[in-house]
Amino acid sequence: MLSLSHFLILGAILFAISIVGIFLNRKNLIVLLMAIELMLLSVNMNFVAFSRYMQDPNGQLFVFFILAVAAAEAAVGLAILVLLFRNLKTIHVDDLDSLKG
Amino acid sequence: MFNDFVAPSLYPAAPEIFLLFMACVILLVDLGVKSPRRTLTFVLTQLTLLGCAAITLLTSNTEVVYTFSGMFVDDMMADLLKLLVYGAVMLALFYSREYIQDRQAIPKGEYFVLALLATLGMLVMISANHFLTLYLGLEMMSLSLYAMVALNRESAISTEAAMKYFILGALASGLLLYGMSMIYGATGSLEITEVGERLYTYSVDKSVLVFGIVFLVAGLAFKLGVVPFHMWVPDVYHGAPTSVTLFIAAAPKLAAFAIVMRLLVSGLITQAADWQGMLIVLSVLSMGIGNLVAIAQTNIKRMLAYSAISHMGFMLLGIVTGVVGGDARFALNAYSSAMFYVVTYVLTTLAGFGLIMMLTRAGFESDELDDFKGLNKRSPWFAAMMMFVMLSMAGIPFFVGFFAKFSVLQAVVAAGYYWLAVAAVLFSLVGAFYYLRVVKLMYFDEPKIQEPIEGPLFIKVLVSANGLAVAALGLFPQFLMSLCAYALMRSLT
Amino acid sequence: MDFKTTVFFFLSAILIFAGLRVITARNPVHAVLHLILAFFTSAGLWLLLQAEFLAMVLVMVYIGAVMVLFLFVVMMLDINLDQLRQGFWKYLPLGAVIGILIAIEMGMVLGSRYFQVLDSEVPGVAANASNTRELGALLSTDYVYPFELAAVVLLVAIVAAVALTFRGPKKTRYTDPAAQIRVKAADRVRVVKMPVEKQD
Amino acid sequence: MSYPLLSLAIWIPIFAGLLVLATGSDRNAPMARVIALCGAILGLLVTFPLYSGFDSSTSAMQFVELVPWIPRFNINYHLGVDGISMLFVILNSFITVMVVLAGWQVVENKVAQYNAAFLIMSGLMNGIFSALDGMLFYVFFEASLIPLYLIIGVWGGPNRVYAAIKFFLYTLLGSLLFLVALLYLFIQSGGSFSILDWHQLPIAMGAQIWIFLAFLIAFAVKVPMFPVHTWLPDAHVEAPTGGSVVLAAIGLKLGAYGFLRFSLPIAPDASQELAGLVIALSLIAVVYIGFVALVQADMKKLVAYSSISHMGFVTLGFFMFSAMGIEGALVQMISHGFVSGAMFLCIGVLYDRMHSRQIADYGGVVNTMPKFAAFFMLFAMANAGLPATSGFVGEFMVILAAVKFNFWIAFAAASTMIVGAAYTLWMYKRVIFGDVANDHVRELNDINGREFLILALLALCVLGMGLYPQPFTEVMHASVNDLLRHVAITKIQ
Amino acid sequence: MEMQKLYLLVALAPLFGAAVAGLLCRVIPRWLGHTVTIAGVAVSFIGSVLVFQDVMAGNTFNGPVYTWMTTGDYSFHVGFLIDSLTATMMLVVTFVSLMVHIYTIGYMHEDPGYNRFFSYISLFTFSMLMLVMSNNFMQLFFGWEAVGLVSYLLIGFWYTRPTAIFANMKAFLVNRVGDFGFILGIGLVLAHFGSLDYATVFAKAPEFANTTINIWGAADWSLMTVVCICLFIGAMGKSAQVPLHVWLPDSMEGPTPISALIHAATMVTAGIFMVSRMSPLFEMSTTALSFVLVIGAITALFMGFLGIIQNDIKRVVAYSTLSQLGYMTVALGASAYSVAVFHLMTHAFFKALLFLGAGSVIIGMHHDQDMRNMGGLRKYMPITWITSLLGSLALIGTPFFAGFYSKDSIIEAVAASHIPGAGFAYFAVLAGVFVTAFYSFRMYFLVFHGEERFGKAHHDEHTGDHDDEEVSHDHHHGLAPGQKPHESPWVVTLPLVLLAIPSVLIGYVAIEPLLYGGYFEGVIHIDKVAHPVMEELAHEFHGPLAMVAHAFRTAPFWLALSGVVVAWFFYMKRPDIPAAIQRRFSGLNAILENKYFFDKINETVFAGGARLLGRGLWRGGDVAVIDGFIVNGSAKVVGWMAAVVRYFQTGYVYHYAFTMIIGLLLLLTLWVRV
Repeated sequence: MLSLSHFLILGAILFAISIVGIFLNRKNLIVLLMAIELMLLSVNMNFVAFSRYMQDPNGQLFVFFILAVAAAEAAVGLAILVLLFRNLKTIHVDDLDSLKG
Repeated sequence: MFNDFVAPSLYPAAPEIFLLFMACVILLVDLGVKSPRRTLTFVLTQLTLLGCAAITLLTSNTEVVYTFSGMFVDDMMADLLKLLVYGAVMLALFYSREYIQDRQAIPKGEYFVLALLATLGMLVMISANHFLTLYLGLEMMSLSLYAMVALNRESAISTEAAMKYFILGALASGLLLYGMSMIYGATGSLEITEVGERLYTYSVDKSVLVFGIVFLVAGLAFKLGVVPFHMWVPDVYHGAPTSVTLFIAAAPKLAAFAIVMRLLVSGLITQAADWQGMLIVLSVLSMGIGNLVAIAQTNIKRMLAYSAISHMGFMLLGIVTGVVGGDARFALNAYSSAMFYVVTYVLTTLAGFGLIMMLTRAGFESDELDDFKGLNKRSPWFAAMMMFVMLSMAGIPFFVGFFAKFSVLQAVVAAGYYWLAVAAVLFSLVGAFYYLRVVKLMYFDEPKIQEPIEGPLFIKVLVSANGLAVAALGLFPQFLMSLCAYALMRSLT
Repeated sequence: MDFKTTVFFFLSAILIFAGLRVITARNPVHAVLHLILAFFTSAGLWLLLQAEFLAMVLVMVYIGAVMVLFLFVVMMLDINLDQLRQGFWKYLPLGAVIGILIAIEMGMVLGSRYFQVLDSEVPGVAANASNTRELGALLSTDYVYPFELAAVVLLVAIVAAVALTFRGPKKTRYTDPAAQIRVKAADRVRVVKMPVEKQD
Repeated sequence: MSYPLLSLAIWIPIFAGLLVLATGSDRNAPMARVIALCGAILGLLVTFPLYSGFDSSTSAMQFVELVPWIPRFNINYHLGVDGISMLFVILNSFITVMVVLAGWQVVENKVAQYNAAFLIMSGLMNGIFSALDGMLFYVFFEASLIPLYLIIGVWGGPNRVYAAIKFFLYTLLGSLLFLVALLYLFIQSGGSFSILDWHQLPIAMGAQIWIFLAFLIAFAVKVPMFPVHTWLPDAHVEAPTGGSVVLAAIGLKLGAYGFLRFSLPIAPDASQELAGLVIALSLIAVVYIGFVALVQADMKKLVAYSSISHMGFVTLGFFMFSAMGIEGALVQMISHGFVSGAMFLCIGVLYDRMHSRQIADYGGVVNTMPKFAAFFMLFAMANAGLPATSGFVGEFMVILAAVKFNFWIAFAAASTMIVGAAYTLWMYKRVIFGDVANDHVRELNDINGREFLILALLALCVLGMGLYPQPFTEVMHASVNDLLRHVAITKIQ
Repeated sequence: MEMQKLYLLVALAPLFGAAVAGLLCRVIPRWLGHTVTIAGVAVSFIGSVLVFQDVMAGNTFNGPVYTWMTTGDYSFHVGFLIDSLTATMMLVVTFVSLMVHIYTIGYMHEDPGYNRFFSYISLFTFSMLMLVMSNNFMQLFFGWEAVGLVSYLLIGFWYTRPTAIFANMKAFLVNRVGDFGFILGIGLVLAHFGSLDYATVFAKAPEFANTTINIWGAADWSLMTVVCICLFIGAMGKSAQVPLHVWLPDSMEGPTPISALIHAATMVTAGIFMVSRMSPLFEMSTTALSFVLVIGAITALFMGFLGIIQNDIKRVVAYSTLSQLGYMTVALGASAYSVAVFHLMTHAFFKALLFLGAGSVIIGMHHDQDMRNMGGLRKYMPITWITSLLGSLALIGTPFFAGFYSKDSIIEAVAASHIPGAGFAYFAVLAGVFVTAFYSFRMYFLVFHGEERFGKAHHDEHTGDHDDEEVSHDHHHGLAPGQKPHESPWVVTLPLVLLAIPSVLIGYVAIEPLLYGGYFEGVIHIDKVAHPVMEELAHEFHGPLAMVAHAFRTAPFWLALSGVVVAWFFYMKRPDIPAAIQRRFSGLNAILENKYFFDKINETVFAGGARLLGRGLWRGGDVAVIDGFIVNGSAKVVGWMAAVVRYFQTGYVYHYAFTMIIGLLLLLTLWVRV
């Protein structure tokens, strides 16, 4: 029987995957951005599930906005990425280490 | 479905509306401005903020007003914080003017527009009474800031800083959203005040709630820049163009304070025992690590970043002492002290970065600590101003930073957290060391360069006024203190 | 296990697999494609939850716009694929442990719990009820403010993206007075020292 | 009361200092000096009515001024003096005049800032002695660190940075814990910062102990007591003459004064309980430091250690809880103000000529500077506690009180008669007596009129107080007796 | 004139002189300097005579001048107690001081510090008068320290001489050791009696006869014993009793007039005066008296021995002074306070005379003080010779001379005393008679008789008694070859003559009234039951003449005579014998030449030990532990931690994210309860 927890745990797993992704990926910034998308997906999963189970459309609307914002975010992120590539000629995560300490 | 809908009152949101309208106007006007100084854009921007301030003042009333189906709240706290945000942004832009002028890579028009949009984001955050508006405001501000950090397009470190800021910021947003989803799941509501009421009225699954709170706190902690969610702060402060650092260091703290208040106090006050505990850990860690690592810095922007971390940690002390053993008697005192702390911190940090920017020249960043060597010889007046700032940050009387620390500490002591107070003062002792080192560099060392400080008189006056305000508020803190207390009292009932 | 549950597990499995591939793929293009797959399956799951509108939006907005943008950027930037996996295996154990820890911790909270609302089946929805209509109504009434804000956020994204990446018309030549003032003699004139030639 | 004398005593020097800062530069240094001197003298003159108008029959606070300062926290601008504090206000104002005079020709670098720092510090210190509000006290207490930090750091010796920062952090450490204790009292007393209210506040034993310890750390650092004394020799050695004078003459008194104003009356039971600890530390200071002073090769360090030893007498006197002990300690404080100030001035006179403070660099100074040698002899003898000089009176009283208290404590304390004489005279012998040691000494000029005036004034004070201390002690009686009565009554309820 | 004003005048007149001469020492001419100071002291002397007459007429005074300070329940006054003891001391002090003032005109006339010197000795006179006129312990202590200060200044008068400035510091510090005990004694008095006024304390003293206090361990000590011993430690310092005597021989580095005034006649007797003044207290503790007696006896005998081997003329007199102070102390210990005061007085005259005589010789010898360079001076300096002879005779106790009466009385008193230690003391004082006579006449013969050794090459002054100090040659130039000494000017000889008169006569005149005539009635208290010494003495006393007659039948006379004879034999008849003895008993000689190693012990154990301790505490305690370990150590730890934490800020974004995740996990683990 399909319960709310199924969806929530699925969200949690996605969340965990995205976190592992952010940690594991040391080479490609784009993958980092994608991991973040994955994380948002897990959040969305939660909201939709809650919304449905509570019969409350607000959650779904929230998801709608998250999607909108995520798109904006992706745009800005990719813009920065492009700029970075222009300046550094690389998008390796490891190369972003001139600021430290 | 539509029957019960009444058109929302736009009146409380007038400043935001005006700001958005003007932002769009400026965006368009800027297209026509050919002058590289973009004086028109600049003036319009400042006028916009001034107009917002006027509107906020005019529309301010002592009642708490909700609009947009309860998504927007306008109370005294919001009004006060908004006014301060306008002030902080105006000052930051004034200080930035020459700096960005000297840096060709920065697109001037977009700079001002993004600043305005970030300001709008802050206003939305301040007035948010709904998870969604809060999130949208946050993103509006954050996205603008990410862009602003990278705005010096030719600077590799700026871009690097922006990238890091973006990735970590997005991660933090994710955490915050995850937390919101859990709270939503636990309470069934997304409206903050309603969440509070539901928690008050119904019994709610504790562990899911706390689970959500953890994520919420993590997200907020990132925005405040407290340990261990602080890692972006030094890099961003350091990498961003100084004018943007100034911008990030000042007004967003006010907005961050506002969302902490909205989320944790307005929404989750019943769970205070949980989030207070978390914040205590974060606060102590922040004060410790912030102050410690600041000692080892050679770049003043970086140093101030760590200093900011420790200050935010200290500010949290005010927030964690609001509810003691379920007794919210001290809440007003505690929160208003935290608010006072943030406000004074913003004021001080503005003066500090303003001074740093006065020292920069075209093609020369004056952000190493060694650049401050012998400042007293070059300009006793500005050395004194910088000293005011440093001593204020160190919490030495008669500067406003002392009273900020004082008011927070008294809240901590009132709440009975004596060990916390002792830890706080010990960490500020460590902190005093690096602030003093700046004073030492300015006063005790010989200058590397002899040039006097140059800059438009107006800016000099402004920086001086800012520095003197740090001292004057230290002599007469009563007004601001009671203003914060009053605003919170009218808002938190 | 009823049909819905079977579908759920099927889609979940794909989703998780796709998610893992996103973060482990050697080639970023593959990662993007797996992400698209993940979104697709998610959309399927949402349909299972009778959130048709969002499922549509996800496919159209996300896959149609955002993912394409990603793909575009990935392809635009010239990435050296060989180095992408360096250090991956080294950090995998730690990453995996952290990930599993988080998953377990979250799962323990979320799995063992029955929320006040729920349990059992997805609540039934009246046949004539339209998810889209419901959301649309809200969006244009209660959510008018966030709606505007979302628009502003997108505006921000546009301004930001343009400000960051637009390099201006290539051919414009205008003199920067500031640059002219700042210029020093040393930049313009190079004094070359020449050895005096011997004159016989 | 017609004039706010205490306010005048505080603010005249401060405003004079600001005036000096505003008008002075190194180009017109004489003007800065004259303004500074006028300010200092005016500041001194307004303190005279404090003595002449003092009613020595009462222990109540006199010349009281009470204006709300920060009503939000019930902090008042509450001034007043009693028999304990009144003399210190005068002493401080007097020393300021001396210091301004002492730096007259010597300081040529940043004259205005130098004089301003001293004047401002003078005002702040007057504030410390006359504050009746805990927070006001604290604010003055901490703020007075800043000028001295700058004085040491800017005009100090080669290792000045280390010394200045050590000084600042050491004292800040103490005062921060003090702040926590003040806040505790504020909360416990139901929101009052009035020191006089706190005197009446019942506190449980455990809390008293903690409060006492917090006070102890703050004041022990300032006094300084063993083992937190090591900042003092460094600070003294590196400070310019004026800085050493003020530090020794007034700075050290702040801590001791704090014991009387805070520790004893607020935590009387804890004071009784922990008196043994304080006495033990005091005796260590007297004996241990005496021996350490014996082997110093640097004159200033020697006098600095001797100051620690003498201040050991002060704390010893306080914690025997007898009128003679406390009054003796107070007399010792005032006397030490004159004597140590004079000693540092004497060393300064030599340093100005030879630019060395090493004893080994001198010898036979009397041959070339007989007048100076005579003054130095007088002050050295006073430092060694010779009767008919002020140095004797306090020592005598404390030893007598100690004999009554416990013979062996007196025995240990009285050993300073030997050791104190030994280090002082040995230094005197090596510096002043003997044949002219080297060509530098041969070329020395005797003191000029200005130096003569300073030393003569101090000599008059030293002798006058030694021959007729009654005017000094008679004003203390009522207050000291009241204090003792207070200490005798338990506050545990 | 009102007597109280006179008292003030007596005290302040020298102070005025001192102030004028001292503050204006570079301004005023020499004649004005000595005139004003001598006038001051003369006024003081005349006043003292008047006061003495007044006291003789039965008028005593005890009252405050002003309240010095009040504190708690106590008040301290500056005040005068004028009684017979005070009056006697005033007379002695002002008379000897006047003589020394006059003498100084001659002695110091070449010295650049002329006015300064006069200022000092006048200041000394003032201080001494304050000491003796005091009616309370505090003022006593004032005077006590003030004379110490002037002594310090005067010993170091020639401040360029390393020996002088070493000696004066030593003098001050050793005196401080005494004062240390003294002030504890005063403290005990105040603590138990509640006042420092003599009258009050003495009146209350009997109440505390059986009071005990716990000082150390389980044993309770009699309060009076502790008080008296503490006070006496003060006296030991000032009156140079073993082991605090070490400063006095070195103090001879000062100009001779002050050796006469301060280090012979007046200041060093302050201890004797003080104990006499405190007789009501000392009488209550036989233990303390025994202590006094034994210390005095040791000093009397062993310091005399040292006089034998000295070659410096002043040092001989100095050791003689030590020995005589021992006699006085013995008298105190035997409860014969009046005898002690009596000897104090006679000693003041003849010892001042001897010193001034020695000074006159030194002038004649052009500041050569080594007796081995003298001899046969009788011809050249007749007045000095005859007065010195009279002084020596008085010193050794020749019948009829002043010293005889006082010294014999002491010996008798000791003989009559039965307190513990009296037997040893009796032996010591008897033996001391011989020793005194021996070294006195050794000096006398070496200086005034025999071969004329001056004008020759100097002895090597770096051998023998100058082991611990470097002799500066500035003031020791001596006579040039062929040059003859000549008699000193009248300002030098007049005081000699004037001092010789009382040295001869005062004993005969004063013994009866002073010791047996109730002169000190009500001033010196004696517990007649416990210490009946004076009773017995009075019983045996039948007038000064009878005493002389009796003397020829007693040991002291014959011992003195044999001392003189032996001295004559050794130094006139067979000058080779002393050298032979020196060789024969080289070990003993070494002990004597090293002055029983007191200086060595002080130098190494106390001075060296203190420096070692100081250095150890400083380097080990302050620098290493507190500063190095705790202060800088914690700074280092903070710095190290900063570096470590900073190291975690790697710059890698995945580390940053990782940190955030760890933080999240931490919060989850800590707060989420399933």
